[in-house]
Amino acid sequence: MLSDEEKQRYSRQMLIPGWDQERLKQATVLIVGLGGLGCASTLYLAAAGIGRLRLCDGDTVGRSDLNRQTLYSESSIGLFKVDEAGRRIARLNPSIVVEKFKVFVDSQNAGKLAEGCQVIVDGLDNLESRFVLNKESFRQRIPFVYGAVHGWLGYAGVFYAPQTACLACLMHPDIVSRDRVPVAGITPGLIGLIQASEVIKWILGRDTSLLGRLLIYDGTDLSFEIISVGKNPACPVCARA
Amino acid sequence: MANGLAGKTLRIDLARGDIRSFPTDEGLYRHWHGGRGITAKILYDEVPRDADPLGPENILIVNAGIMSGCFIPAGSKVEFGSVSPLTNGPGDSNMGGHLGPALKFAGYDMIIFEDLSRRPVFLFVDNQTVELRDATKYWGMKSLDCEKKLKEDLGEDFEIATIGPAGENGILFSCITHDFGRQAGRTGQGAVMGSKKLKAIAVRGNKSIHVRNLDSLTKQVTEIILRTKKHPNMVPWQKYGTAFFIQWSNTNACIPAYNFQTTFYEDIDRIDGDQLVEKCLITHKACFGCWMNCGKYTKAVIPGKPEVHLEGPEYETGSLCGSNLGMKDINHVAYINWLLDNLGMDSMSGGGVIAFAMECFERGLISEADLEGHSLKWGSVDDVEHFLDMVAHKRGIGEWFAGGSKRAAAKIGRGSEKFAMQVKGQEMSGYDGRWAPGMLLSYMTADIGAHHNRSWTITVDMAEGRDTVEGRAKIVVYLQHIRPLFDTWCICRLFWGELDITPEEIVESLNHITGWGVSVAEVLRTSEMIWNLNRCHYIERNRDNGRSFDYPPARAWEDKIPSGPGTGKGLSLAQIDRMLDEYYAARGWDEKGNPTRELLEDLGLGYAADRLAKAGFLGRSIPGGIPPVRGEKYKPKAF
Amino acid sequence: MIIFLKAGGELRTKLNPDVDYYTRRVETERGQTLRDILTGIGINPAFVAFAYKDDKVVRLDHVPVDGDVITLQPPVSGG
Amino acid sequence: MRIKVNRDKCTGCRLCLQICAIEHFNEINPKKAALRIEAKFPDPGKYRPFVCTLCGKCAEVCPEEAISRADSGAYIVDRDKCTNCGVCVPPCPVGVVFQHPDHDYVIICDFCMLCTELCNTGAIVKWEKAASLEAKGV
Repeated sequence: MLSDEEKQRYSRQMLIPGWDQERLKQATVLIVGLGGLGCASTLYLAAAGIGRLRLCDGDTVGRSDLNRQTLYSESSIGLFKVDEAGRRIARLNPSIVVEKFKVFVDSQNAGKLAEGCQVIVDGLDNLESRFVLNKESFRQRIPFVYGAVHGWLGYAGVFYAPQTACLACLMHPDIVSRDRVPVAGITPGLIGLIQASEVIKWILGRDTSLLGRLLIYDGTDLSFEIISVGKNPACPVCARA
Repeated sequence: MANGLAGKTLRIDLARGDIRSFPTDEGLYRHWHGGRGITAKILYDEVPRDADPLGPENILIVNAGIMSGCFIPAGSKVEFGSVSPLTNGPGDSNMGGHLGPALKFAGYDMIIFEDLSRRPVFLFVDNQTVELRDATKYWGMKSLDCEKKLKEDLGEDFEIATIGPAGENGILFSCITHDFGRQAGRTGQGAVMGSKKLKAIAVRGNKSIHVRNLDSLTKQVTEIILRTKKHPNMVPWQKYGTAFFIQWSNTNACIPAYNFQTTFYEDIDRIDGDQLVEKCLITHKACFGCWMNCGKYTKAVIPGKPEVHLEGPEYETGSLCGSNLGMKDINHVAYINWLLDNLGMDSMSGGGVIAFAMECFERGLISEADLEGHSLKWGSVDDVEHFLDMVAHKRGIGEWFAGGSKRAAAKIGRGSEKFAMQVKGQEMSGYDGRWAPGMLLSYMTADIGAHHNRSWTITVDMAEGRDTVEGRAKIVVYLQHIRPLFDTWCICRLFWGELDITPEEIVESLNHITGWGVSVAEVLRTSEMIWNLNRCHYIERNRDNGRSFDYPPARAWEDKIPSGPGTGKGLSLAQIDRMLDEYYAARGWDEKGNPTRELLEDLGLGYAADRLAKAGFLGRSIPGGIPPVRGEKYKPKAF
Repeated sequence: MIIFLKAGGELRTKLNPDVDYYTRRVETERGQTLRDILTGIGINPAFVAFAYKDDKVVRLDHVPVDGDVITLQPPVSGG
Repeated sequence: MRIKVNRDKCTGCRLCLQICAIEHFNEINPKKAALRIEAKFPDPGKYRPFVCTLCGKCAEVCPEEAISRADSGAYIVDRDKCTNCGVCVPPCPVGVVFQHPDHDYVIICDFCMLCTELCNTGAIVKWEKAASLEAKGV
């Protein structure tokens, strides 16, 4: 049951047809990585009233993060991201339960992290861990809301194998990627919010526009392109004969 | 998506009310061809082996296939698939009409219903608008009445599928009804729909279906239609529909009479095609895109009863609810057909169950006391009406028969199993197999129980000699591969045999639509994959060797045909065993009727072999290996 | 035959487009897979995360036909 | 030139609708056909096709003068002039002026006669007699 405060807090979004605040309240969402993407999605998912946010990041805030990681401020530098994020959310929306995990996701802990979540949100900064999460999403049949950025370029998609393709259908795990990528701060913000809206639609049981598809956003010419990602019959993760 | 697909797949969680649309998995279609193929694969993958068919873990799949709705002769079918409560194996049933095409015109290839709804709902699909709407006011309505009401409420141009009281009450041979007389009747799909509290599906769409090569498709199909207009079979077909075969079947001693006691019906002239056309016909009725209009929309007029409108009775219902019940007037047959349709029961299984009950009554195994003071005599339409009411509402012994004749026989006992005319729990179609060994073998081995459509071997028996069983197995296997393909593509099967349209032609259309460029050999392989996957699924669920499920009731070998042209004919258990041995060998299964690893791996079903092995029923590999080609090409003669 | 390659993000520079800012016109013989074509023009397939043709992802073993327009996308790993 | 309708012969197979849309829009979509079939079930249990009767009401009411009678006798819609305002839809006595969301013009039968060629029951047939009469200006 929603309290009167909650009814008030969410009154504007509850005007939307098909909106079910109760479902958001009951939902648990795992957000892995609290960088530019994670900050954006976390902030708005908390504001929207997702009952339980499971935050996972083993990193501390550095000055170079502040151009895009909007949950933190100068005073956060050197502190753990999950703690700072938790503090910020508590101020924004006290009714949200935050579970903190000061770890980097790997094949060992992924299973436990994802357990009992309705959605996995990708806020990572490297491909390897993304593929770990992708595998887990397939194993536990939890949708994986993928997002990634590079400079002005950003991708977002929702993978729910075997019903749709998975990340490994889209790109092979052994492609070359690099760390310390250039990032225009707004790109992860934008992609992160697109992820957040897909998460909310999924939890509401509405049509999730990016299911099995990929949004390619290019800030240089502000182009949004949505392509469909077919299942790869030879996918190392989700292929079904 | 220019390949005949609409592009979207709906998954609907009835418990949570979630409605999600996914891009249709083209790879899956390429592999399994949609329709029966996709349902078989999804059921195999997604339904736990211990799941109760009427429980939350079973799913109901509505699939419009790859060719349905495309400009192709009788591209009208829609396939329903779920684990069957009747056979407790993978079940599928399809129907013509206009629902399948409508689904694709609305933009969806498939709808998958998961879990159980708490309150009665119906699915409303109007292009992109997809809603689960409250169906409380429709719950309890009879099938045809409900469709009428929904059309009034939503609009004439909605295509609607409903279930009746039988489906709601979990009668295991319930059907799904559409277009006031098209039924997906077999394997109790209606019961599954009812268990999910899904009263109806209403679809409307105005989108286009895009195919790979419309010009060549149009050219080819137009040519086929114009050519076949002059085919000699077109005339009887358009005039009588399948009811045409009732006389033929009686003359050839394969029509079931008095619950399959004999194969000759003395009053055939009162229930045959001529009677139907003369006394009952209102209008001819065709499915989407079919120029053969075998559907007969009719009325049943019985003094003292309201005049009722229905579609049929076609051959199966005409025989199973006609001669098989000793009915003496076509109006009575039609009326029983209407009763079953409106209650939402399969008129084939229904006919079988009534006949079984009638014989039980004749033999004193059930009494008037059991029947609330009514009798249940051959040819009495009032008795049938009352009996069906008891069954549909599970009143008294009605509950026994609500599970079909197999379960009823288990309750009644006292030797009644012998004449419960079913295999795997599903009642037989309208052909007696005692002097048609191939047909009997088809019943025994069909994946969904005693159903004729998997391989309609009756004409083969006529042509190849009805007294011999040798060599029949290979042909049955071939037909079991080619006939179900039509269910896989979701087009009608009837024009193939009847109008001499070759499989090559149909595969050519398939390629025009999909651009796959497949050959007949390839599609036959796909069909064999489906067949074996279903076999594995069935064995895993029922946890016994395949052979133990493949025997007909004892009447098939203990009783000889007592009257008519087939007098004295019949099969011995030895002959039946021989056919089974031949059949398993022809399929590459072991003598226990279990698929072997060699075969499954040859078909790219290694994972099924592993699962079957884990269940402990993988066939022992055959000395000398599996036959390189399973089944033997055969061209059934048209009439 | 002629096909047109487009590229997003960093790949654009590697592709050195000639038709316009994104697009390069490539002359190849029939039957070559996308992978062959890329290696042919000196792009290491390992730097291509995925490619797509009329809004559908195509694999690197896809064999283009005359006039195809195929867009290459780089791996994007930042967050 | 006319299309004769033998209403009792229609079996509701919709082949006519399919070929019509294929011919004029190169798409499989009965909702883009220039004729319609009315199904009255369960009572009385009849199909009835409706095709253009060449009455010309659509042309009369068209504010853009986008509908004009061609030499063939058929009323042809000028797809550029037509604004899809829909004024011509209600006046049609048999309801065979159609609008479809994909198109910004109305759909009216141009008497290509393909439907009559496919129909296998004689529900809709070419009416030669009328054609000759019209030639005589009767």
